[in-house]
Amino acid sequence: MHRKGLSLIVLLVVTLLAVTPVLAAHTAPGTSTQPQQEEGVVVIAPGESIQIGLAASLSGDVIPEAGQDIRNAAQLAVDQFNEEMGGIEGFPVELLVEDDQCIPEQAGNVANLFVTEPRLVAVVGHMCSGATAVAAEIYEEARIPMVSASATNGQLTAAGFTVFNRTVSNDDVQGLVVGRYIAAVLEAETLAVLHDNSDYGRGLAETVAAIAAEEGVNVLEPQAIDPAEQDYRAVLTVIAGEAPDVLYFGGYQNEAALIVDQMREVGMEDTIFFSADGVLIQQFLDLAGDAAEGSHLSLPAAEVDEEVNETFDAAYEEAFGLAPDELGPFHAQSADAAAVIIQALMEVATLDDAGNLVIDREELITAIRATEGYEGVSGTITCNEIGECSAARVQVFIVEDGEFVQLEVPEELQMVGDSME
Amino acid sequence: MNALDVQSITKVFGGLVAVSEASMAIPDRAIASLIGPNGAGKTTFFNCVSGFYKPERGKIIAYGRNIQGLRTDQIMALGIARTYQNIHLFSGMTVLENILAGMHSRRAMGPLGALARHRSNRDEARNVLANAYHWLEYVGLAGQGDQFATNLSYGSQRRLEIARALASEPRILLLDEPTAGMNPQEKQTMIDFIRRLRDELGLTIFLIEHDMGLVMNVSDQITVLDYGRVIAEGTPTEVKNNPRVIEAYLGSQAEQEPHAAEIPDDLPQDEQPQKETV
Amino acid sequence: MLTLGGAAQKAAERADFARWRQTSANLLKQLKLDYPLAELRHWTVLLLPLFLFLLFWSSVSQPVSGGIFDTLGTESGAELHLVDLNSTFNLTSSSLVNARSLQLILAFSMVIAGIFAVQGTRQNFSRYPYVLRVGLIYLFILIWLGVAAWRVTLSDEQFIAPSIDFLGWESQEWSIVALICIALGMFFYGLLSNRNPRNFEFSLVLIMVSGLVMLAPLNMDQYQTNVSTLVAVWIMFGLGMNIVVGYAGLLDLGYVAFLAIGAYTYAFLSPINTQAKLNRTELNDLGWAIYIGLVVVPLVVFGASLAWHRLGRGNTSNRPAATSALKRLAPLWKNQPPLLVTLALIGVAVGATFLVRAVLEASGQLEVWQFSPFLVSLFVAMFAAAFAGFVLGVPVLRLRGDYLAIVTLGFGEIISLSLRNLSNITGGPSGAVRLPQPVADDTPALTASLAVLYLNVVFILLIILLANRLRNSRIGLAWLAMRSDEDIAQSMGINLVNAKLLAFSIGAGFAGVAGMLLAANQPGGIFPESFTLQQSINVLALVIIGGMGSIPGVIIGAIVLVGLPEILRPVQEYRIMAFGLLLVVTMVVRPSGLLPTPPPALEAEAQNLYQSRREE
Amino acid sequence: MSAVGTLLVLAFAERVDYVTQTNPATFITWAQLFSIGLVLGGVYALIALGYTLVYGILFMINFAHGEVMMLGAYCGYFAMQFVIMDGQHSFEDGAALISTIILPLIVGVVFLAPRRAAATNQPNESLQRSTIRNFVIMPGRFLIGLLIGYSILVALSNGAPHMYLIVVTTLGVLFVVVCGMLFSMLVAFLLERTAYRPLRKAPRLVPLISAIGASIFLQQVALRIFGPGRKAYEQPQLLDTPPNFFINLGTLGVLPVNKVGVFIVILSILLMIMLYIIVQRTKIGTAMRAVAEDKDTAALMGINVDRVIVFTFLLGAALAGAAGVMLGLRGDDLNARFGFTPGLKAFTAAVLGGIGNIPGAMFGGFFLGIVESLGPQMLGLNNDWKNAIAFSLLVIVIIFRPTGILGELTGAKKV
Amino acid sequence: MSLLELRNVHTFYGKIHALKGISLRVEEGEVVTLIGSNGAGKSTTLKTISGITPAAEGNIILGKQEITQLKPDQIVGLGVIQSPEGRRIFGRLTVRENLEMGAFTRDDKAGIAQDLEYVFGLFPRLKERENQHGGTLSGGEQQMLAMGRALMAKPRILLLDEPSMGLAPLLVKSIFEIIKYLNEERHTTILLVEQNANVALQVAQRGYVLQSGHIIIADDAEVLAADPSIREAYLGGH
Repeated sequence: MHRKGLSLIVLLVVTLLAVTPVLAAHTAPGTSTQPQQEEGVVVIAPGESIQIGLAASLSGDVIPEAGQDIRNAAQLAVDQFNEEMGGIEGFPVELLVEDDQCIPEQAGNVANLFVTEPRLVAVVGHMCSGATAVAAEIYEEARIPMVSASATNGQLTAAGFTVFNRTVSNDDVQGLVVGRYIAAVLEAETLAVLHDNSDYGRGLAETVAAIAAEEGVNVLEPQAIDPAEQDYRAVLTVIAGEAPDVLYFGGYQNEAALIVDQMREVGMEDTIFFSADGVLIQQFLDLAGDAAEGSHLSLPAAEVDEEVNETFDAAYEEAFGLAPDELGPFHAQSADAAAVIIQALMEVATLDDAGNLVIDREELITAIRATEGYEGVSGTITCNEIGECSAARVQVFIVEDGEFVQLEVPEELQMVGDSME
Repeated sequence: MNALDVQSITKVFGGLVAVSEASMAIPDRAIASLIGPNGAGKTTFFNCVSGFYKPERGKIIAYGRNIQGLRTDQIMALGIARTYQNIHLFSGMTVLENILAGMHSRRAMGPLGALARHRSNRDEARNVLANAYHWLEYVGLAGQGDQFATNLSYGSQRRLEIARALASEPRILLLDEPTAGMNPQEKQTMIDFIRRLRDELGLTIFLIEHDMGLVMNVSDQITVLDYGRVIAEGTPTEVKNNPRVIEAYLGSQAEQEPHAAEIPDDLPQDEQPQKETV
Repeated sequence: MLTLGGAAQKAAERADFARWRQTSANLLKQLKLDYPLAELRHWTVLLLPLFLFLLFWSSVSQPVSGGIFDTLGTESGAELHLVDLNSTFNLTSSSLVNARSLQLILAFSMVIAGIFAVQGTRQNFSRYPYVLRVGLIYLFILIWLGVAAWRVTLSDEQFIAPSIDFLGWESQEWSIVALICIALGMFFYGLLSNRNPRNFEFSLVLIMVSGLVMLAPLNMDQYQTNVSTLVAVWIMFGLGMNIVVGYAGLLDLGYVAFLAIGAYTYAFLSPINTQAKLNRTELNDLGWAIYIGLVVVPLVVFGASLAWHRLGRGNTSNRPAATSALKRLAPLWKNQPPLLVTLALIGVAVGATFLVRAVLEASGQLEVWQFSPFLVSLFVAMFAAAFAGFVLGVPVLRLRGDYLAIVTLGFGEIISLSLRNLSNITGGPSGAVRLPQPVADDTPALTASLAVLYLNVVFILLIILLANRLRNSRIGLAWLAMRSDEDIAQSMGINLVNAKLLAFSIGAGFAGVAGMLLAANQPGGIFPESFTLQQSINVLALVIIGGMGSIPGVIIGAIVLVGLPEILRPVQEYRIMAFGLLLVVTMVVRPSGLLPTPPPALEAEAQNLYQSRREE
Repeated sequence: MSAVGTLLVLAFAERVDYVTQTNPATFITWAQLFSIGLVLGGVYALIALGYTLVYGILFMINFAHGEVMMLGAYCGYFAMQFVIMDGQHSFEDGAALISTIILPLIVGVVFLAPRRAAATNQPNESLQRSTIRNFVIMPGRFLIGLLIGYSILVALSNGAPHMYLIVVTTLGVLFVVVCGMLFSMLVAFLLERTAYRPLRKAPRLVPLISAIGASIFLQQVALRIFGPGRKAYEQPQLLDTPPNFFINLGTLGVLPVNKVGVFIVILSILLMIMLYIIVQRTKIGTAMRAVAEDKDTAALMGINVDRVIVFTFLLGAALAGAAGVMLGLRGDDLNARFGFTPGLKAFTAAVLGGIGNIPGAMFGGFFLGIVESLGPQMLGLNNDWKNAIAFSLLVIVIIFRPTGILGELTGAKKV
Repeated sequence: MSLLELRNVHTFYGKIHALKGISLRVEEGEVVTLIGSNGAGKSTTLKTISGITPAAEGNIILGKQEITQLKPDQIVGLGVIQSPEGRRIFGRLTVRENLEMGAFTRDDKAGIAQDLEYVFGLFPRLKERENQHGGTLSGGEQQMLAMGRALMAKPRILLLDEPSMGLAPLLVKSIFEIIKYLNEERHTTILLVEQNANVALQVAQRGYVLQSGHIIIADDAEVLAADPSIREAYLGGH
């Protein structure tokens, strides 16, 4: 009897509890102090900060150093802005950093995380093109503008996203000019093409190969290397057998440094190594040493203001204890991406009667697209109608005595007009 | 018709002849025993019959059908079940599940049936479960069906192994040392049980045993194996009095003992295959 | 670090738990507290998910705004009292755990507690009066239905819009249909469960927990939904792996290949996206070909032979009971009508398929639907992956243990490399981008992700049902026996070839479904980065962490493996490190997994069946 | 099955024939590719030995082995930096300084050795007395050794500067290699203690997951401690100069040979010989083999099984550490992911040769290295497919020889 | 004081209670035999003494030292040497290496060399096959090797597990001859587990009969050999 009674009592309690979720929700008055949020508008109460998201690979398998570089640079830009200008209308800007490991699913998580942040107005990133493609769909829906510093895939801007912009150049533009340069200026007869099978490297290399072939250069079939490995001697030996005049490589500095080193070992001293902005950083020179001499590197940018650059480098070194070039190539673009967002924010942010900062999401998206003539670290930034913000001009550098020396690119090769679409 | 007819099989491991030209026949519904000194090739012989080893030469015929060269699962499906000298139960499965696994070849349910659980499949599952309980009870393990098989006591594990073999509805049951590790009372129970199996279920039983008392008691027919060769075959009394058997199996007492250092050169080859380290 | 493992081991050795337990049990007995305490513990286990649900439902990780809370507040006319975790726990954004993760932890704990609750139910509760039993079960059913119906009436926007919109129905209509279905299902479930008082407590808890799980996502924000969906996909993936490794004991280190096959099948069958580099028109034709090859033709062939068989034309000899699955299918192949008839039938079926396509194209329907309706992709993905599993299974039949592992690893790597290198088919490193979600185009993001989550939950339930049936069937027992000892299993009449191939193809089929849902959940596209060796290792770890062969273990494993890194997000760059460390610690502390399930207790049922049969 | 195998071999031969006909690479290219594969194979073989040793004794795949190698390589890097710092930014000067300590030490120790062995061979002499005698004599002998070693160095530096450079560089590099080896051993020791030993009796897959966790953890720790940036070894002058040296093959052409490559192949073969001697000739090696065969019986012989297992781990780790340093010397850049791919490849190589089998691992390593470097060219495929070729080969080999190329075929079933 | 004493030893294999309170003792210089049917717990007793399957309860005392909790290698270090059932020689090691493994715990090279010669003297066939792999030996040679390996350890007490298993009668004779010799000439204490009770009781001074994990009879060997019930059960009934 005793047992049964107790069980029954417990059972009744259960029943009562089962009803509570509905009841509980309707009891006490709310205590929320947050301002009322309206559709499409971000309202920030005094004392709160404006949030900008940043997503990059910080710990993943894919080049976490480049991600940390991007993070550092954007952080620096935001800190500098807060320090110099005291924020936007007194509202400080805060950088919200998340790690997406360059894995698309993780990028989806991060994007959804950012979307649910009520004070987050824009995103710097993502870092890898695949992750960016996944995230862009989500931001597009949530009307959060993004400025990527490193997602170079041509499809991203071509897909017609309204929120996606980038301060890094489209592979297609760079590939076009470089392809012509190799044919016209270097007068290469045979071109070997190598890439790291990444979105960036493969796209770039294949564009260069296609353009150069159009210009009448004998282009060998593009070959891939595996960036997880570090011994490319075998494929280089095979390429050396064809004695190409130029070896074009689409990829990043680490692999490039290994390649130039190993080219000497397999007897390709006379072949010109040509690569792109992914390699154009100090770390390439540090890792490759003498072997880098004579390498050609392209950079899609207008004239770079050396002074701005040096100031930035110094500030970066002071803040993080290492030169920006030691980690990855996209720091300048990243700082600019953050700056472009802040610039646009300053235009659209207004104070309402209650002293709240109000930012209209659509206005911000338009404002970022409308960026024009911003003098950034990576050059003058002007966004076009599909979100390409980096200059559509390409510079070419050569490594001489351990330094990058700019070469002249004939104006007729630039032909920017037909590069888009 | 003979239940089992083994015609001069030979099994060689490397250079060692484990079973050599061994022949024997077991009549239907008989209890036959295979005896011989430790490592005389008895288990190898069993392994040949149950398909674990493919004998190099010879024929094995069960109920008129040549089973030589078939896989173990095919042989089992034809009605030859066995137990093992070192108990081999399925760990990680309950006692009842072990018995159910033994019924595998008597069930028809396929993967689609398992997924759809059509009526015929459900009926089969019920039948099988009821049958499994029957065998559980038959060997006296009722009440322990939901335990892990490996948690049973030694004797219970032996009985479970037999139940698993019985669940496959065999016509011939091979028992490899079924009374190992039992005391005389338990052995007696086992003898009775074996007789029951023959009488109630009509099985032909073929067993390997060390305990001469048990063997003499229970068998209709005894085969003696020594160094892979059949040295005697017949009724218990015949075998008991066979001088070759006495010499080989029981060891002759009268023989002159040679000094250790003078072991003759023509050492008989040992039949035991090398233990594989995998 | 050095003595961490050793210390844990020593502590476990020294702690004589059995003795402590004995002493404390005796003490409780003396105090006459043993029964009430046991009862309390029992009910705490059963009710814990409910408490967690309450906490979860009444908590919010962010300022109340927009989304569900908005409507919740305005509709009910009173402002909501929600537990703002940020202020309750005094969390700032810089602290280690932020409220969103805390809420996610709550949600996941609820699921885990639900598993424990379902497992913790006792049988034999006939001592409760009938009225109480019926009353309680229907009370729960009514509460959940009420809450769900209330959600439906709130707003069309906020409720899920189920996937297939080619019937032209609005989401509200679908919702109502779904609701009616759920109501009917629950009603009949209640009816059935009351028939057998022994299962009363189980039914009650099951209804409670399923209600909690189904309602919980409504309180989630977009991020939490997304994470939950990913966990759900990995549960499905893990359930497939659980069959291969957990049941059949075949160590597969290239399992992600099947996930990739499922995902890319969805991409192949998806509507044309002209902006993508790869030519989807061609791929859609490939999709049609796959559909015809994998679905239409086999159906016709089997259907024809079945009909032929039934008509009594074929060979009707008794088939032996004890043969392989393949052999039992063989009569179906053998009993084909004459070849020409078969071919003609195939021709008619294919023609009909094309006719349907033409009609759709002409009526403009294809523009929207484009052949790739979700369900067709689902079947094609499942069959394609299962077929791949079969093909992989054939050559590796002879292999055991680590050699099997390394060969499957090789296969996985080859598939993964092909995804990268065959850029004109798969899109290469640029991926197959902009895939359609199985929801109407204008569905709001949160609603869409909720819909996908519910879809995933439904598929998980389905797959759990199937996996559970397999586990307890003849083939499941064969797998377990094979895992225990291949040779002995074979000598017990189990055809190893069949058992292995079945394990490979069924497991792969589940993984194919998971991959397909992964792609469907990710409108941005799928990329080779998602299908690397790391994922294969993760899914293996998932199964081992949960406990080999344990379905609840898979759920916990997926939560640990996919959810944990997300929950650890607040520790930023150290999260993967913490994850690695936790993996080691988990294994050292609980080598048999977090939740190894005991095999089912069958004896009582067996005894009943046996006795009732004897009585007949 | 064998028919399929023959068919595959024929198809392969046909393809190779076709490719060489249509795209005739010179003999030198082939030779060069072969030598590249040889170097790669040497490194793979060293790492594979670690896998195989542990597998042979514990039947467990040590997934964290690649990370052990990576940490060894990092330690080698810092040792190299230390040498360079010592020599005021010059490896050669630093190496010279280090050599003045190491070489005399080595010579001194060598001088000690014979005496100690002799002491135990004199059964009449009591242990105590011999110890005292040794205690008195040892420092003297040691000093003499030191002096001889030092004078060798001085003589070399004055008389044969080139020889001096070679000796000094070799010693410097050896110092770096040994540092890497020692650190790897330390890591492996800790790993065995914390992640594996508690799981000795657990089901087979459990230590595998633990190893995977350890691998993730070590990788992330390296990422945190050493930072995400890559680090490149400073190469000694002697090994660095790119014109390498050339072998004139007469009419066939001139084969350029990479000095680092030669160094790697020689050192790896030396290490393998050392391993062979340890395993085959020493007491602990015999004990290792005994434990691998039968742990219980080995314990009955008085062998401390745990200690032997730790020793095995250390041995494997030492080889991995050496391999890591060699990769660094070859010009690879260090980062936290550095160990993963070579680890995976080496594991593949170990299985290819027959896991648990020491000659198998060596053979598998070289075989895989050579196949990787020759494969794409032979089959006329793009380099994109290099790893696919390697893995396909693995799959095919394992399917036709289910226990690897040199692995023993499992015989009769155990019942 | 006995050399080795077991007091109420219980051992479990998993959940199987294999030894249910074994008490026995072996005096210095004795040959004691354990007889019993398959699975009675004979081998388990030896494994428990050697520490391979540690006792769950009870004490094992060697001389004055308690060795119940020691690890196998420590027990071997104290001179308790077991030659396991089924020989268990190392098949991939040469005969010489096998013998060297027997002397693993010893450090005196000279002594080892001496004992090696002694074993080779005892078993000249092993000398002939010194560099062959253990796995290639015949059964009889393997048994010789197993015994030689045990002797190499200079046992204080030698535990022999079924030395006659799978051997021809002639070989069994010679093996027992050696056992006798070891005991009488070399004064080695031996604990002998044997199924062939007939022979075992001939060499032993005392015997224990094991049945299902219990010792049911303990007496002098002659008494046991004469006991009709024992004869019935274990001596083949003739």
